[in-house]
Amino acid sequence: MLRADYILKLLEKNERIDGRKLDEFRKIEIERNIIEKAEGSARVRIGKTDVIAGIKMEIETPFPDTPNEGVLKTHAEFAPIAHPDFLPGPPSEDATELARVVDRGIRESNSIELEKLCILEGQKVWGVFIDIHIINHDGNLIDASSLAALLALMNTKIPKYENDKIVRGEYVAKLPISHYPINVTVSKIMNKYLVDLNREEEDVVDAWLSIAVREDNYLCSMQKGGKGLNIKDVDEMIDLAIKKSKELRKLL
Amino acid sequence: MLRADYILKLLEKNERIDGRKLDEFRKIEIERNIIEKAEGSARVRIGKTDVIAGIKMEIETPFPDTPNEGVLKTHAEFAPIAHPDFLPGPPSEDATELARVVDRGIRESNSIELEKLCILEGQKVWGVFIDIHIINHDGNLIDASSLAALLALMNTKIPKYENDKIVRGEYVAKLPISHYPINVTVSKIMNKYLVDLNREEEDVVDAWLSIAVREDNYLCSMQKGGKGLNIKDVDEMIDLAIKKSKELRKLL
Amino acid sequence: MLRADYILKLLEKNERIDGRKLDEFRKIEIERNIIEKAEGSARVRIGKTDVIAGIKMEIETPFPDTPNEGVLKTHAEFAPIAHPDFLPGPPSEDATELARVVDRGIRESNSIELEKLCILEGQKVWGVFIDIHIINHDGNLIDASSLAALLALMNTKIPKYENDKIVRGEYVAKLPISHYPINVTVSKIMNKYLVDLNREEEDVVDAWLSIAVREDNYLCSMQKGGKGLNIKDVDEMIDLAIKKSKELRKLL
Amino acid sequence: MGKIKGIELLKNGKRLDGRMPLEMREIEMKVGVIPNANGSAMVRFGKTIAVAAVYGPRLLLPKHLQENDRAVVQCRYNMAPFSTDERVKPGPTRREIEISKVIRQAVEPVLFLENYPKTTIDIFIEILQADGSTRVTSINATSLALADAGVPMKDLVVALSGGKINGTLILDLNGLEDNNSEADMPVAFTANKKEITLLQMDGELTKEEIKKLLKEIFTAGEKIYQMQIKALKDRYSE
Amino acid sequence: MGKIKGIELLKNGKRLDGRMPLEMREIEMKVGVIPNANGSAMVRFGKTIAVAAVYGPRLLLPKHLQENDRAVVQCRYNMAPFSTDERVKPGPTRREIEISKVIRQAVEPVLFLENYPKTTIDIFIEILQADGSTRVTSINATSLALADAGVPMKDLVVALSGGKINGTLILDLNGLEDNNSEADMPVAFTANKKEITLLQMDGELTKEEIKKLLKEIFTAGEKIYQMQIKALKDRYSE
Amino acid sequence: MGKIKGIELLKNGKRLDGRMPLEMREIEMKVGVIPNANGSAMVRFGKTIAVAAVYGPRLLLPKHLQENDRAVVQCRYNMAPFSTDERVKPGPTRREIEISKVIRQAVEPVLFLENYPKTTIDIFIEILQADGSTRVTSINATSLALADAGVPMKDLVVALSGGKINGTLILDLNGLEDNNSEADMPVAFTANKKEITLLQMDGELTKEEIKKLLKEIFTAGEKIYQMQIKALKDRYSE
Repeated sequence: MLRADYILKLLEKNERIDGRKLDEFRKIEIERNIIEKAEGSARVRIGKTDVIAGIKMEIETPFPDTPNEGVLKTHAEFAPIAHPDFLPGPPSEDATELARVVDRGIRESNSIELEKLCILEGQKVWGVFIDIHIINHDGNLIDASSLAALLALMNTKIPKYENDKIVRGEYVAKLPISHYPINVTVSKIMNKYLVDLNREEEDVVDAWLSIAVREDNYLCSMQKGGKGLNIKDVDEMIDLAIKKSKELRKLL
Repeated sequence: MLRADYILKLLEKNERIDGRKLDEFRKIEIERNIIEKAEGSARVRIGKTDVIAGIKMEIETPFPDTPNEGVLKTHAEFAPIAHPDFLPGPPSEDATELARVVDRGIRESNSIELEKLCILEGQKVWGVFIDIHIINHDGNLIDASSLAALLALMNTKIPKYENDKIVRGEYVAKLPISHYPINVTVSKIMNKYLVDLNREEEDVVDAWLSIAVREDNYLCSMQKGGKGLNIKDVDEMIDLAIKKSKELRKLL
Repeated sequence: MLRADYILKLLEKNERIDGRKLDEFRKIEIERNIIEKAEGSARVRIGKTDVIAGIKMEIETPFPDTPNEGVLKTHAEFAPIAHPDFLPGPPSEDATELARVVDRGIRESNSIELEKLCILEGQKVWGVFIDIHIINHDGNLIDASSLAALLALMNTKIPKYENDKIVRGEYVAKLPISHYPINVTVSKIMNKYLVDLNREEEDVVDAWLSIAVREDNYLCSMQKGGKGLNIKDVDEMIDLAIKKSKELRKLL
Repeated sequence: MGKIKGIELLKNGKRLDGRMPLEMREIEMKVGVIPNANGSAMVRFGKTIAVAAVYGPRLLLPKHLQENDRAVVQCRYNMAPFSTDERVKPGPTRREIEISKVIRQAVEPVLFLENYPKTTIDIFIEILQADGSTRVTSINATSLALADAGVPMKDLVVALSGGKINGTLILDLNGLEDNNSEADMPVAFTANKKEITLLQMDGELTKEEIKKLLKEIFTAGEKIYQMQIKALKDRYSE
Repeated sequence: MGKIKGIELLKNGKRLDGRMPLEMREIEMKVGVIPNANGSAMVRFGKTIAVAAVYGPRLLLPKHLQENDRAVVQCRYNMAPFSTDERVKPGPTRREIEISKVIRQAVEPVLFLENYPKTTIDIFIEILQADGSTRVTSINATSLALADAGVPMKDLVVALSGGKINGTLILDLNGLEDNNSEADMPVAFTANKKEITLLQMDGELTKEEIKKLLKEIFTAGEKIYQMQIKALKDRYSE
Repeated sequence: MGKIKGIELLKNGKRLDGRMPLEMREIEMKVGVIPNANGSAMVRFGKTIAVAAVYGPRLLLPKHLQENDRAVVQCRYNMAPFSTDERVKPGPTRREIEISKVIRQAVEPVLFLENYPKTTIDIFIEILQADGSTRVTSINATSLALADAGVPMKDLVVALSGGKINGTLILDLNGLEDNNSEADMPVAFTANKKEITLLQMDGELTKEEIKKLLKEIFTAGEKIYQMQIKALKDRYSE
């Protein structure tokens, strides 16, 4: 039997190929501060999915319409080490989407207090660069990357800035974080709702909805993929995301 | 009979596939100010050829050797909506040539009074960006685009500039235009001279000469394409271009 | 017999296809100051290999950690005129390596007194751009290019700089050069050491070692290519490089 | 990009352009605007103007991109350089790459891709003017262009944005509202089956607000659907 | 780029470099300068130096670029980084792309492309030094390189620029004149048949001036043609 | 980039991080760190962390890149954006292109490429943190990843950098030493046959110093070799 058929067959009985429940995450392992050269960093493993987020603080020019605020930039690289299908070169469509979904979860929840990152109004502000580096891809990159990004931001320190230069390795403060969005991607296969698909399951997914949930249960960003969903699907998927976000938030 | 043969067969009798005379343009339709967000804009339809020119005014650094003059930049995009052969990606050789021919007609006729566009000598001047967007390509892109560009410039307004910022939607003056170059492309097929080829006719063209004619009958730019021309050809083609430019100028 | 086999056959008898000795360069021809528009230039022909180095002096921002020093940038273009395998486009891996090897020879020998090229500390310094342009490729590009670069630097003049502008064609001083690195590439074929391979010989090379030797016999940069070398190889190759560098230095 | 501090987007229950919260802007739809394309349409929501063209199904080259059992949909959403306040530099931004992907996914579910193996259906979208809600405007234009191209479709796709300003739920955000809203939620759905094919959200919404907004979008979407039907009829009765 | 205000390019009937209006600069031509190429030539007009190499006809790859009934001509005109006052950054500019196209069209009419289906004739041009009139210098070099490559040709192609300064018609503009002239008109033509294969113009000229200038270019072009012949003879009598 | 003026890298015979001149930093090696890869390894020298993955031998596409008589080795060395003090912008720099080439050449001699015609062996290296000697750290990781991939190898490849500070020869340069040393010499060699497969040098060294340094590198390299063996054994005894 084809692997895909096998997965679907099991799902009919509400079973998954690795024995998990439909709403169960794989084992999550977290390492913080793994990159000393970065101002913040974290590694998140969800099962065999392995993601590093690194934060670099750089001096930037603010956007003209927010001259007093730091800027946030998020980039994701599907490093070719991580999967036989990943190739060197500029970010693919999927890598671009990943970066933008991670970025929106952080940005729209007002997680970082950007207004505290101004150095000289209209001229110099701190730029917070989130870089997502995929080490091994076994599904659910969005949740793993979002979690890694938030954890990395939470341990990010602001370097000393003196005589128009960043003094690397000396820090003056922690990056001010005021909200903690957790991203949960709920997937629909055969009218069932699952979380944390592995790569094989992703191959048979019908649709998915990625939802960033804040600690106050406000939803801060959503991204749908795959085929159509009806209103009831959305309803149930949001419920499940909120529920799972509470579990994941305990890892922070 | 192949379409190309049919076109040539008709031409022997001085007839064209759409019933026009050799020196006759298709119906020209003009719309002005169609893009409110642009500082100037115009849409020109020549038969089924459909072109939009939009003008954006931006703050630029002047060229070192003309510190008191505004800068003109022209870009043409063969949007893939416009023809089955147009593909997304950087401008093709033909799109590059189109942009440069349109640019030279405007630039060499001294159409725009660039010396009136200085804000701060050597530091800040107005940049006039002409963007040619092809909506549907049915031949004679050069004449349609040049006309659209001139019409767009003629309705361009200079925005207010205050506290180092452009105030979009508020204007202080019209863009100063002092010359009105009309581009006419004359084509040679089977030793006959034609204007305004449609796309099917362009497939069988032997050579063409694109000529920008100013209101004082000075010629301001020429560009030849295709195979060779003899001196008599050039002579007659210029005559025809001057003649047709007078007709087209009435549309301004 | 295949050309490669023929080359190897001859080598067994310590003979080369063009009659040279193993440690003999082809005829070297030098032309200086061949590009009047460049601040310095030289053309080097080694046999049929033909290389031009041109130096342009431009105003640059210094690197933050050396605010008082000029900057050196080296670029090599395998112009498609020079060989049927060279294609238009961004520099290939080999062109990139060539540029970096030439650059390191000059840089690591402290050839240019960069600290004398400061105009305004931390803001404006002279940038020395070495551009290597290959005209015909018949082997040994590294030695030819390195020699051309050094000769071009030796005749480089610093332009007048007045009112924040470079006055081209007027010069205030010679570019200060204090060291004269000569690059010699020693190749190993069938356990023999050769210098100055032509293109056909390069096709059968086992390994090569490119060595920049300064006038005081200090070695300033090395780059190995091809397969493995043992310690004795390195030893002998360095000896040969030092010996040949003395010969080549007479051409300066 | 950033938000204007302290801007009041709602005054006396009305939006700055005079609309009521759930009121849409003036909508214009025209099918068959690009003679060369297999199908095309222009859709305007207020000042936002999108033109979509469909080419194909046509053979996909190079070969290694082909799928043996279905057509590939390729989609490019592009902003004309003059479409915004500040000139847009040519070349795809990351935002445009993402939007191209979600628009593609918004229309794929209504197509019978398995009928056209080895081919591509190319969707090209040009934003001629951008004043908010460009992606939903684009999806409406794409739905019409696909129908105009005669590509068999299970349903039309209707799209509309919802959002929140000053705590009030609104529909069809304009550019100013888009940049300064508390939340922005573009949605696309199949007109008859009501399958949601695009759903994105930025900002802060409770679950209840999302449900309410979806309901309003479905209701208002019916009007958009009727306009799509009319635009197609106008095309064929030309 | 820009023009120098109030510059006098003509004084007492002479140009700033001492030439009479219709006088050309010193011209040098040398065939076979690149041993690896199938054909090559260097042409110098004053300080402007162009080197052209021809590779082919050779099989064109990838296959989908091939034409079944003729050779494809590919042409790249490139400025060496050190060829001008300010360093030229590597990578083709829009100007270089356009010039590559018009040079290609200037020589295609003399080639028997139908004799070499599926192949490419590659023309690569490097401007080693630019002091005006680079495209016509390049065309002369290309004409010689093609002949040197043994590609059958109907005719040689001769090229020369004309222009106007202080109301006076001139030939062979140098860089200063190029930037500050009232008009600049590069022309290429087949030496015997006098077919114009390149014709461009920038500036302000009346129809009469254009005719007059063309006539002068044809006349002076005869000298260039003789130099091409001589350069080819020198090559074969080496 | 530049050197810090007057920095003393050696004080009382010790280096700034406390090491003796010929002492290496703490070294960590782990094989099989990327489940998806055919082979993988992480190697850390002090704060420098390299991860290498090997995919293949696998069919090389597009076809025209294939070699009929051997496998092609493709290598990409890449710095993670957060690996250095100043963020690394994505996209290969010229330095990275050159390093990719020399790493490839450092391991090719131990492979039986002729056994795998038409295939590619892809080596991807990510520098997660850079504190000097990144290319030799990468080569050690690559050697392990190739072995882990089960690609037949004639020998393992061991790599180590040498250099000179304050006139004293040292091993395993860290980032500060790398930037401010009098010379830097990365070396790779086959563990048993002692064939040097990578040799580069920057700075000022006499011939005698080079010979001495090579000798020290061979000696210290033996320890690295033993660590490679141990890391591979740990992998298979997991």
